[in-house]
Amino acid sequence: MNVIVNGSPQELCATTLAQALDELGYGAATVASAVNGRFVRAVSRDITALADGDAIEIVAPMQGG
Amino acid sequence: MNVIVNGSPQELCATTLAQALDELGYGAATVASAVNGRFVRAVSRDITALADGDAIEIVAPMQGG
Amino acid sequence: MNVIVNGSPQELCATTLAQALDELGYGAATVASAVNGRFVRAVSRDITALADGDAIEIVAPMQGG
Amino acid sequence: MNVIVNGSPQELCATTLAQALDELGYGAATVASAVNGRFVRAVSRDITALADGDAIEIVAPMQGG
Amino acid sequence: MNLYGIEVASRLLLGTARYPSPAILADAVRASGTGIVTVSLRREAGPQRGGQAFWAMIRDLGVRVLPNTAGCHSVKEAVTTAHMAREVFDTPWVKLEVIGDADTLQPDVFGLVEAAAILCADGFEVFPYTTEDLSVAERLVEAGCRILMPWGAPIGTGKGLNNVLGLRTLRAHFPEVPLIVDAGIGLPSHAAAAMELGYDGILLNTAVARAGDPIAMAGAMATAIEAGRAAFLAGPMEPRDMASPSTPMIGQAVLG
Amino acid sequence: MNLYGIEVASRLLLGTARYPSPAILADAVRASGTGIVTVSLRREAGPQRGGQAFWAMIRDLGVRVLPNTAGCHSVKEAVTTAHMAREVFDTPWVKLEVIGDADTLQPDVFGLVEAAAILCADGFEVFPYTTEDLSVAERLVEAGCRILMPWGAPIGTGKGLNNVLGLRTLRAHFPEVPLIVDAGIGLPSHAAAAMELGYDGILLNTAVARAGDPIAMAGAMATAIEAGRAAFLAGPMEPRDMASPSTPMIGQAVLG
Amino acid sequence: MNLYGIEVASRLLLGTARYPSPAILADAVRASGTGIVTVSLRREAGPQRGGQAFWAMIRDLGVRVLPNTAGCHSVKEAVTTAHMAREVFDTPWVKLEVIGDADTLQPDVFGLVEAAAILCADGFEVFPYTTEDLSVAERLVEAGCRILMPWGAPIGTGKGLNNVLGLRTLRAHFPEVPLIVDAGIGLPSHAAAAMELGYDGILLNTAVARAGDPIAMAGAMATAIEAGRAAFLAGPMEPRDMASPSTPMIGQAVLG
Amino acid sequence: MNLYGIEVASRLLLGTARYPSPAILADAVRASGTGIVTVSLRREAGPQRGGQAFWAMIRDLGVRVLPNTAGCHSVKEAVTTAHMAREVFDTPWVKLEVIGDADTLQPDVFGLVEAAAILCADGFEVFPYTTEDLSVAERLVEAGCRILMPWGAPIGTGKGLNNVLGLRTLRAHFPEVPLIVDAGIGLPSHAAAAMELGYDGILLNTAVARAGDPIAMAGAMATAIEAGRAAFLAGPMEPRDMASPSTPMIGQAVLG
Repeated sequence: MNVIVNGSPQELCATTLAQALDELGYGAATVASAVNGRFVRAVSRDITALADGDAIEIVAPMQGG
Repeated sequence: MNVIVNGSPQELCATTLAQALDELGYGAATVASAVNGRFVRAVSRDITALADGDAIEIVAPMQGG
Repeated sequence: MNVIVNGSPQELCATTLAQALDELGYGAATVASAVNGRFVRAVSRDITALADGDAIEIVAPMQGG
Repeated sequence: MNVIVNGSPQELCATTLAQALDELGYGAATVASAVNGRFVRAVSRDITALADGDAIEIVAPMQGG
Repeated sequence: MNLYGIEVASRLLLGTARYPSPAILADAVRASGTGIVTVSLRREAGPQRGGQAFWAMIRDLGVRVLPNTAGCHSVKEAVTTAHMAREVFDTPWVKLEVIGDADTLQPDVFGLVEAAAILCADGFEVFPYTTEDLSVAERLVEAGCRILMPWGAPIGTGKGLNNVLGLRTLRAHFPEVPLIVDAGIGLPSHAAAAMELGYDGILLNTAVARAGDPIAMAGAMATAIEAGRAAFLAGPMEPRDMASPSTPMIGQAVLG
Repeated sequence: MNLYGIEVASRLLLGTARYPSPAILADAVRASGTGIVTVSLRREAGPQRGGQAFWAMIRDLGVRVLPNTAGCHSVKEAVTTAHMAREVFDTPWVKLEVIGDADTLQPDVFGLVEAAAILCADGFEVFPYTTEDLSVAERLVEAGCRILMPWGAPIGTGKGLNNVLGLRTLRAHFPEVPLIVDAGIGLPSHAAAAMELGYDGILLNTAVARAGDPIAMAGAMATAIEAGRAAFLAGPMEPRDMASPSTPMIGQAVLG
Repeated sequence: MNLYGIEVASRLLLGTARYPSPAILADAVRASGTGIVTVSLRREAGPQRGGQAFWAMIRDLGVRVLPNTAGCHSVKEAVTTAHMAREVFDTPWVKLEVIGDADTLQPDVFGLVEAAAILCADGFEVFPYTTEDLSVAERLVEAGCRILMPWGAPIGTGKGLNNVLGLRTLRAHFPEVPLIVDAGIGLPSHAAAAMELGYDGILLNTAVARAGDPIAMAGAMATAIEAGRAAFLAGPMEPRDMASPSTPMIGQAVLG
Repeated sequence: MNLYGIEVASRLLLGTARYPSPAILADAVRASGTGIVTVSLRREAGPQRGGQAFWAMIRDLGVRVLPNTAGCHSVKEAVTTAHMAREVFDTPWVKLEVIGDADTLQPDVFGLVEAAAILCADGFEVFPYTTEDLSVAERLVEAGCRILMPWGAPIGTGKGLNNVLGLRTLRAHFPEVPLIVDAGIGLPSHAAAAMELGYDGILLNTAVARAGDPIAMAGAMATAIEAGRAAFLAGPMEPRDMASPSTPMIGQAVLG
């Protein structure tokens, strides 16, 4: 499946958001994620199916003012 | 009929706003008027019936900053 | 002898500044003194003769900014 | 005679300040002059003898704030 | 400057309240050279019918009037007052005030934007009394306002330009919208300073009306506004931290 | 205002340095309406004799000249320069500058008072370029100065009035002495503000000469000075902390 | 001070961005004595997983985190970011920024109020980054905000308190709501001045992170905030226009 | 800092006048952590011998005293007072005040320099109360002063730093001379601001003595002075006109 991860096109085997995060190596990381601009709670990642062309955002803690 | 004119109770014979303005001596004056907080155009004063207890506001040009 | 002490006329028996200070009760006090606008060191009080009409200033530590 | 005119060494035939100004072309100009840091009034230029090494300043109106 | 299609010669807009007498008001208006005065609507009262006499005097002055909605704290009051003013003064212009706080007389920026949208949609030409806030200004322009009138300082304080940085930013952000400082001006130097920032005009009242000599002060304000405008167009020098001699240093005689 | 017995119509004194061209200087002087320009003395140099042409131009303008002692750091230099200026410009007037620090061009107040005393005793009419310091001002007046010219800000900075409290105090302390702010003015609003404090006049140079359009700025400065003076005479309102409605609150309709 | 039921010892909230290194950030946080640091969410990138390391470091510091919505220009972005932050940082706190203008980074006050209402209704404890505008502040409080964070000056400028009158008015209007100056502080004297106005706390970042020695500056800011708070509680003298001798005049010797 | 060879831990010098009671004065001195207090000489009066009790109390505090010549308007008075103070307080230190104007209590800079020269020649270690004037400061240093104490604002006004530009210039001009702001400080933020300019210390009195709680204010001032000093050493950020995000913009998620 071709998706956009943090703005870059990427080809993934995953069919759910949870699988995608695993496949991208965020399995254990402290991140939040959104699909097509909608926040997806961590508990819902398993049941969030991905479709071709979906835009996934994965964010992590960062410096802020 | 008992109405409130500019905040003061008053007894009038008038049954329309136009008559009321005449009766109060504003026939020829440059004023605007409202009944119960709603602006009534000059052209509609004739057809604006008054009811007991109506609040009439009559305003005129005044100093302003 | 009639002298002016801190602006007030006073009659003293003293003939030297040292005696005057004693007579006024400043014997042991921490004060500095001037006669007719001139500072007199403590060591010179004994040899400072007073004349009728002399103006003596006696100052002590006080609050200051 | 060798003099300094406005900071530059110069050789002049003049023996008075008046002659010097003439020789330098300031005969009719609106200028004031000083010799060795001392102002010389215009009326005294004739009687102001120059000596070798004298420093002459010649100033004219200029922009100012 | 051009205000809703009307070319206006004077950049001063003058309030008509708080003068010692109607005669002094009239003379102050004339001395100011203004083409626009602000007026309000209040209950006509008493047998003297003061409003009629006031209105007759204003008409004699031959100036445009800009009716305000002073004292309105709600959108409904402001909109109704604007309608009454349009009828009485026969003008689409309205100086829109929706007051948010009785102590500072600062605009309620939410009510202001809402009322501006209603009135613009209804054909009014709105002069909004606002703050220097950019995000409010943008909404007012979106609502249809073609003029913005930020405060200099709270009404009647005479404190001048309380937030120069904010006013400068507003000017930079809206290079094409006529900007008029409304309220807070106390001295001609304040008015000139606003014009030097590139503002298009000044609306003031108390500083003239409450001066010892309102007529002379009206003239002084007009003059200062012209000076500030001319300076803006002339391109002022940049201020610098270090001193710099005006008289040239070169050619200085050695007299030491 | 009256300066050493001469009644002067314009309250602006204009410097003649740093203009883009002599023609622009001449036009700026005319546009300013000034009656007094400052000039200096420098070494006459080159075959072009620039000083003679400058002087001819100034004379054609029909204004009084106020020669300065700019650049002098010692009493001797300043006094000698004053004497040369008196001869060249045929005037007892001298703008006395004794500079104490090359970075700020601030007066050396000790040298200033000393030179002022010498020159006043010698019949000069001294315009001392000074600070807002009261104790210096008193010595200058004792020395014979009948005018004081405190700086607004360091020369050429265009920062305006750097110490308003000090300038106000000086004015209060010398109600009868003509006080002219000399140096630091960058904008018409600065000049107006000084006049609003009750100052009698303004001497400026760089703000006009270095403006994008010096001629227009000269006019703007003159206008602002008039506005500030008129405001001072008219009696400005007192600034207040709390807002105060200009439009009357009484008689407001209830439309809520 | 009490922030949403949490008693906080230090009145300084510190940002975590723009430090020379993570080690210096950590030392600055310790030196500041703060109990609350602001953080953001950004795309996790690269094999280094910088966000994870940053987060581990912050957790080690033992301070609360206040996640921000920096960079969000729309209500939707801000609300979504707040939700993500709540999950990641496991806190209902959010510093709500809805930016209205890229040049000044001033809040879009309309978007801010709208987002605040949505988030408060959803259980968030909102720290709104706002202006000194009273009418906006009132809407924020109505929306459920129990803290207000007006700017001192635009973010990152270090200009201090740009509108003291406005900040003072806000304090007077909301005597009970914790008010924290957020943005614009450049120096300890700025922070102290805000506290002297009666503000409850200060949120700053750039002034510490971009100081020559961020760790020392963090301490200086903390100290100044304590000093300002203590002064507010101690009741400062009233400033006066006239001088007044501190040393008593009575009893002065006559030595002249 | 080092004052005439004495290393001083606290950068605060505290006046002893105008406190509600001697006990509060004593506690304020302790709370301030100061090592130096100013005192004066006045006529000893009454049977109570107030001066002796005051002096006993000061000695118990274990601090150095800096006697002043407050109230002296002539060189002779000041010099005589200094001599009396040297005898009574057994110290070569003297805070030299020669007052030029009763309204502003500004120094008479001429009398000041003259008295300083006399006293320095006679072995005194002079702390001159002066203005920010460079040319005066140079004469004081030439006269033998190894410390300069410019005013912040007129004594007792609490207005803070009235002429920041002048104070900054003085600091730049005398990088090696200890500079202490003396007079005018009203708030901790004022004291911090002076220290941020690189000043070495602060002398104040009224702001503490006339605070609602002088003891707490003494502590607040001491703290603020430390904060300002630390900030100066840490190297503050440069203020900027444009806003600049603290939170990084790179990596922002697209959620719009």
